[in-house]
Amino acid sequence: MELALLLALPLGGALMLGVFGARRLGAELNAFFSIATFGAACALTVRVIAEGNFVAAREQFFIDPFNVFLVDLTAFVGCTTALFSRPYMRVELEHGRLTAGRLRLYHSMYQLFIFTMLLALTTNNMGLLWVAMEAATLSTVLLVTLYRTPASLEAGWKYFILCGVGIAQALFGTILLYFAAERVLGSEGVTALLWTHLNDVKGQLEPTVLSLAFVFLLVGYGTKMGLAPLHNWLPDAHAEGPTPISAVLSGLLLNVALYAVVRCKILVEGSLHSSLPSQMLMGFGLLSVGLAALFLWRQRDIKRLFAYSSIEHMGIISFAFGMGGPIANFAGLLHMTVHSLTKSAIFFAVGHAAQAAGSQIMDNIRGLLSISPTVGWGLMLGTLAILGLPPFGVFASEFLILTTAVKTQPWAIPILVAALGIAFAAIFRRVQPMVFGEASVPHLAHVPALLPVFAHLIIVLGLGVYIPSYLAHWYREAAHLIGGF
Amino acid sequence: MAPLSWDLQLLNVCAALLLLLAFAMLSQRRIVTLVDLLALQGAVLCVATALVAWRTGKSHLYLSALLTLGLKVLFLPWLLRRLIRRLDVYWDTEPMANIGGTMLLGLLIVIFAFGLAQPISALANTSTKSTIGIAVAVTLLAFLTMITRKKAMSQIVGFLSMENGLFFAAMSATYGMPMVVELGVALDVLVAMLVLGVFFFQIRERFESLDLHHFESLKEEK
Amino acid sequence: MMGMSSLSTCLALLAGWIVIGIAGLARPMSVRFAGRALFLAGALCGAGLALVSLWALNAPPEQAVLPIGLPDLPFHLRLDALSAVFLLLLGVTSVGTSVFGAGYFRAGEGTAPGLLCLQYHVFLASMGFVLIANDAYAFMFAWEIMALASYFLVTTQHRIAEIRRAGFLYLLIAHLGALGILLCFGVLQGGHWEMTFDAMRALRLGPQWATCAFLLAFFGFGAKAGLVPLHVWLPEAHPAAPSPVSALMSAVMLKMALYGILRVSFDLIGAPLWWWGLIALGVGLFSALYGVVFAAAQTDMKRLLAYSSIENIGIACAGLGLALVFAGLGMASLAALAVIAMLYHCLNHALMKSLLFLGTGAVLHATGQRNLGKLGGLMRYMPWTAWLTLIGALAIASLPPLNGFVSEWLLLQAFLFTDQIPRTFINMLLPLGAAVVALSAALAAYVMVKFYGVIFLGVPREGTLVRAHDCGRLERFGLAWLAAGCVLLGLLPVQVIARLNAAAILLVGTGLGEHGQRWWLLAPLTQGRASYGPIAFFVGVLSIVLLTALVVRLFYHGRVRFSLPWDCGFGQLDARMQDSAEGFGQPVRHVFQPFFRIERELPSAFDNAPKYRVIVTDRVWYALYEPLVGLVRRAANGVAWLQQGRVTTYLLYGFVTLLVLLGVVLA
Amino acid sequence: MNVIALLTQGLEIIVAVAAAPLFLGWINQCRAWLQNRSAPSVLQPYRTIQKLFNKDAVIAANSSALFRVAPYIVFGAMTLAAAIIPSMGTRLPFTAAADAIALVGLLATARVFMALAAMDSGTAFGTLGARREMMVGFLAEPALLMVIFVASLISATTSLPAISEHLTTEAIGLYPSLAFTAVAFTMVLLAENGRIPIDNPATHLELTMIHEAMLLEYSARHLALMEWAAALKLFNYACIGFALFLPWGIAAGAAAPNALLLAIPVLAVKLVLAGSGLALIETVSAKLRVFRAPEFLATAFLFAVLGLLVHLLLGA
Repeated sequence: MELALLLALPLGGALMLGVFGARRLGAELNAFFSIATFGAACALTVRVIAEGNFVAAREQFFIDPFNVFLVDLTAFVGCTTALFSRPYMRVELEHGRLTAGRLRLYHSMYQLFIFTMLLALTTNNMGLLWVAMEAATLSTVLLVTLYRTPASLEAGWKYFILCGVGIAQALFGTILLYFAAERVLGSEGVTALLWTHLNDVKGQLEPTVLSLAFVFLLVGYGTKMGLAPLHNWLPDAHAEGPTPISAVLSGLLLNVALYAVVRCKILVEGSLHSSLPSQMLMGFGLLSVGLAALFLWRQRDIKRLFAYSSIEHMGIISFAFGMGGPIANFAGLLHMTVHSLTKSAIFFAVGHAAQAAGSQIMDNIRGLLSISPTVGWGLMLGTLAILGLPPFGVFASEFLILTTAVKTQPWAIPILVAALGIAFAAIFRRVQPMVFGEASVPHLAHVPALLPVFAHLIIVLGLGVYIPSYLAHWYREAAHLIGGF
Repeated sequence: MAPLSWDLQLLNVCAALLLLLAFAMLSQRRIVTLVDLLALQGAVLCVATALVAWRTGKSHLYLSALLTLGLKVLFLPWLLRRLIRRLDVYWDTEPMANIGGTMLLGLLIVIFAFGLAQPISALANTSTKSTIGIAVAVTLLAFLTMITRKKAMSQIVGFLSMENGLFFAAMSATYGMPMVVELGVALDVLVAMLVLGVFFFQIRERFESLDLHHFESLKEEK
Repeated sequence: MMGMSSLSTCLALLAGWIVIGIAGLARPMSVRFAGRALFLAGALCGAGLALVSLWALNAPPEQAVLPIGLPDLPFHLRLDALSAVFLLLLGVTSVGTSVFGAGYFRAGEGTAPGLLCLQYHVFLASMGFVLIANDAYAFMFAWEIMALASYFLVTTQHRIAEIRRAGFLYLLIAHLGALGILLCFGVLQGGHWEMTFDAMRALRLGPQWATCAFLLAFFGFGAKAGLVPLHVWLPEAHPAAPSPVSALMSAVMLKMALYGILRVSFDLIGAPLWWWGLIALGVGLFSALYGVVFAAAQTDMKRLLAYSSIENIGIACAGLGLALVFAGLGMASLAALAVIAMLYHCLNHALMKSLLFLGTGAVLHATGQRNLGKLGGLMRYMPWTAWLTLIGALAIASLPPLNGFVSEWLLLQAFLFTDQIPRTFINMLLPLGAAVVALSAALAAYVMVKFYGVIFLGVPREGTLVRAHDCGRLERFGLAWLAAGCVLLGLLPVQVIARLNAAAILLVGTGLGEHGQRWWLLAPLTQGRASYGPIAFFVGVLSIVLLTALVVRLFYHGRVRFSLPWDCGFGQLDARMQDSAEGFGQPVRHVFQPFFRIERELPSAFDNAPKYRVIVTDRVWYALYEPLVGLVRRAANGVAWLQQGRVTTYLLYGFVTLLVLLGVVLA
Repeated sequence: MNVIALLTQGLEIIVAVAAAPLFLGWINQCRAWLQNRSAPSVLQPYRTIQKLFNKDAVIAANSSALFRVAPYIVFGAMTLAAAIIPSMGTRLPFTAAADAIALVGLLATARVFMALAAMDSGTAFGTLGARREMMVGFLAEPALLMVIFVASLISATTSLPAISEHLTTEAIGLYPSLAFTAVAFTMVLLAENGRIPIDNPATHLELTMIHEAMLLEYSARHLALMEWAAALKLFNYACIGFALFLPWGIAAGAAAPNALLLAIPVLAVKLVLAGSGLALIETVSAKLRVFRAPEFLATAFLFAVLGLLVHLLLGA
């Protein structure tokens, strides 16, 4: 029931906004639907806490510890982003960067995007998962190109082509998965693509086929997740799209892609009885962290900067899942949570800053603290959080990851530490002068909607100090599920 | 060994045709012709699907054959031609340097693909298992096509032919995916094309041509 | 005490600091509320903390677990003798700085008073938590909060570009150091991820891993302590902060790093290898010499003090190294001597350095000048500051009977035993260490004469200085408090060491015995060997001085005339003829030429406006850091060509990745 | 502590304070003889001091209280130092409170106050003198400490009386390490007391002067105390030298009063010899440029450290 509501609300919202989105109340409707979705997610959560895992709709959908918190996260960030985009987009409209028509497109596509992600998270069917991922791409392409600037069109094109092709690889991977599965589960029943069933029989699945499948799936979903060297669409798309979209892309979409990869990894590792997938994940992770750190060093556009930071963090997380084991998996899951919260918060703050400065080039943004303390502190604290300083949760997860890696993967430590150090320097040397110093930016014309920023930061802070028992319980369960060598 | 039954022979012919078409696309310069080739590929795919459906008597394969016919033979080519006319890129050609080299590369890829498909078809219990390798090859060749193209339109064509290859792979390996997935995929392809249509016009507003060299401004400046 | 365990009391006081800080946000703009009242309240907490830790020094260790933290790893707390020593240091120093700060902070200086109050008290509290943390997460948590809070304090005047740069450099190096410490804990957890310190104590690592852990810790904590070559942030950051904060950073925060090294190498690793000590000793001695030599060349009074901090940390680290050597070779009692010398030096330095920094703060407020070249003759305009600062200056120059001398004395005594080390080569080597210690102590005296003489003595170098006013009542109390501390630590070493013994026992298993020492006579070893009675000493000097004065007054007339100093008949004597700071540093620059990177501008003989300029900079920066940055920059430019914006190239990446992975799988 | 100990202690102080100017006078006389000058009386220093005490004090107007307190502190420090150094007996109750390291610290204290006072006068000469004095100090002090370390390593103690006791009661063995350190000590002595080749007490040439430059602003009783303190310093150094290198003849251990009485002439002889030797060195050596002073002292430091190493190597 809750599940149906959860999926129906954003879908309905998409259709409805497709019709009324242009009206003045479009933004309010958007916010309303997002909040309602979040409400549904909460109801779902309550039920899960009460009753535990369940499957629904002829096993096509399921909720287990691994996706329940991601569902909540998605619904929550979707909700806060909608709240943020309400005034933000209005200002964009006033600045004449948008027309009412495009605003309608924006609102309905936004809801559709949320829907596809929730679908991807809750579906039990690997095929549907693929469909949802592709749909997520399609629903955001036109959002990336919302401003119709040459740069945004270019970014959109790259996004479309690279992710499209990548996803195509994932389809082939799915086909191979199905191929291997139907030999065990039989093709007549539609169970052959249901993850729960696959997970039960993963021991009997044909190893060679699955390893091939994993390659395709990893490359496919990895592209969407922004693993180096498949990440090239990511910074462009993040930088050129409207800020709320950058926030959800970076905060949610990457998580969903990662979720898909990990689901596949569980199956493949189960059938291979070898650590090959883990090693691939670790390799990609380290490569992403290292490359991202170096790219960070030379960024001048603030949204590109944080886009690369997202790549870096995806790298860290996949390294964690690659390491496997209760602690590292726990850390990875925690990191997924805190990263998406923090990164979206940062993008909110960045959005206001860039809007005030009328530029995304960092050299043109100076002394935010003196024009709007809230924006300034929001950006500063968010940055410190994402750089892994306490009391924020990113610190906790990085603490867990590093301390575990020292003993299990000592070879990786130098790369990891060097990358973290470079990333720290690269980001902080840019952010500090933007927040501090003499103001170069005119005062904000409107009241910034910073409730989302601080809401996120407070949650992240809370997770750094205290993790609620049931959340910890989910993490542990999921960590156990993911297993690893 | 016993001679293959005629329908299987026909199926293999279709597979061979697909591969041939893939190569044709790889070497084709004119965009309009590319679209024609795509339509042709769709048609062959449709026939192959129908054959398999007839052979195995799986009803949902007929459906997907119809889907292929409607989508990949009729609608998409029509849409693309219409776009071409509207965007008047009718006479556009790809400035492609040494086709020979590309073909050679394609050849190597085909070999790789067959090697890749070997373990799979060894396990397959479908009567069409021998064609898996070709499906993989078509997919990879389409990928290569996309890499070698400089025009947005022809890249899309490459993208679609990759979709064809995947479809063929699904069919020859497992007699197609479950229906719900098939539909989903078809829907996605459809939506993708629609989005693309919109997209092309947006591009058109900004740039005078659909040439990809406009799309090289977002990069790490030295 | 009153039914409450000292750990919980201590916890309550630290919480009190945080509450006070948050209270500051209530009226962020009011100097009188946030700047005065709250700081005084903070001082009270500090005093309480000092009392509690005094109590806890000789009490058995207490443990507690807080319900927050990670699900598998809630915050573990522990208050033992070692933490108590440093808590004492924190409490006593913070009283001085907080009271001073209550009078010091003015409106309209960078960060709003309320926010400053928050950062300041969070800084204090985080240092306290570092000391009582008993698991890796709690420790790192507090450690990084400490770095963060102090970063914000350093960048109080964030409109000034140099200060922003200093803050950035500081936070960066602090973070890198923290990564080192983190990895060290990662090594110490021994594979089963038991992150509580108790588990680490129980675990015995193999020599390789143990060494690895020690080196990581030494790097990490060394970065915070400002040991050469990781010191570059220190002379930038300490001057940038407001004086009470500089005082805290120099006096207390650096000690946290030493605490960390002690905790890890003696307590957590448990069985230190003797040659680790040589590393610590070498680095420490080099830092000591390096720091003091650079201090002699400085022209900014706060930079001078910052470099002097590097020196003192170096000396303390040398003591630590000596202790490691002795402990590693199983000479427990000597190790105890070295440890106590080191702890004593930490206490001393905390008091004297904060005293000096606060003194400079008072001068800064009175004159608005940090440049020694524009100061002078302040003794007559701000006598309180001058005389109280004099105590600090003499103490840090390690002159008897003040406290600086006691720790130096103990350290040298420890060095004198190195000939008992069974390894000939080492005991040939170590006495040179004594030589370096002596040399840097003598240089410290040089530096302090320069510091004090140029600021307070002679003739004002600027006309405006005559308007300088002495500091207010609260500031005076702050200075007097710390000065009193210096004197007491100097006169009552026996009592102090009796307290420190507990920590020594905790670290090396045994403390210093009482070999016929009386309450006034310090004899850490057999009395025949060495003894020192500061009180008698002080009384001796005092009585002779008074006697002489008395005699002179009795037998000779006291006629005194005042007149201008003799000008050799030149007639145009003016203030600029006194030694400038550069001039006074010249001999040291001359003797230790290779240490410096000097740019000089000499006037030609025909300049009608001759100008002499000398800029002394740190070689390490150019030798180590710039190449490093260059390396990163080159690498970053190297990867840039991966992204040329061509979508087909990106597709190619994907294609190649796919093929490679498939190849890997098939192979 | 018995009466004799107290007696010794008092005697030491009194003898030192009383005889210091005489020692200075003797050195000057020897120098004069060696340079074929007609020598001033041996008592000349007393006369100078007495004269100075009767003059009116003229004080630089811009100087602070520190300037006037310093002479007493310096004088006090030197007197106390005399109490620590065993010149005649080793039963010195006060030495328990201050060992050799404390002695070095005491001398350092005196130096620092002198320098501060000099800077307080606020003249070019004052600061110049202070700077040079501290320069000499920061090299001489560690050298002296090293010298003492060698002795204390040999006799396993840092208390001076114990050292010289140990050295006297030991069978007279040759300590090669002490030879090195003796050289070092002599150089330190010359430097610390402003003798040629580092400084020339006889001139006021601004290019070279160190000690005198610091005293330029002093007059009358302050100057008298400073001069007296300087004499005491020289005397103390000489006694340190005796205690470390020729301890024989002092009343070692709980000696009877007659040993103590015997010790006085022995000390006198030592002083006479030392004074003439000092004068000889000063006459034959030439004044160094100030910039050369660090090298000279670095050599001294080096010798001391060499001595240390030699001791550790040969265990002697």
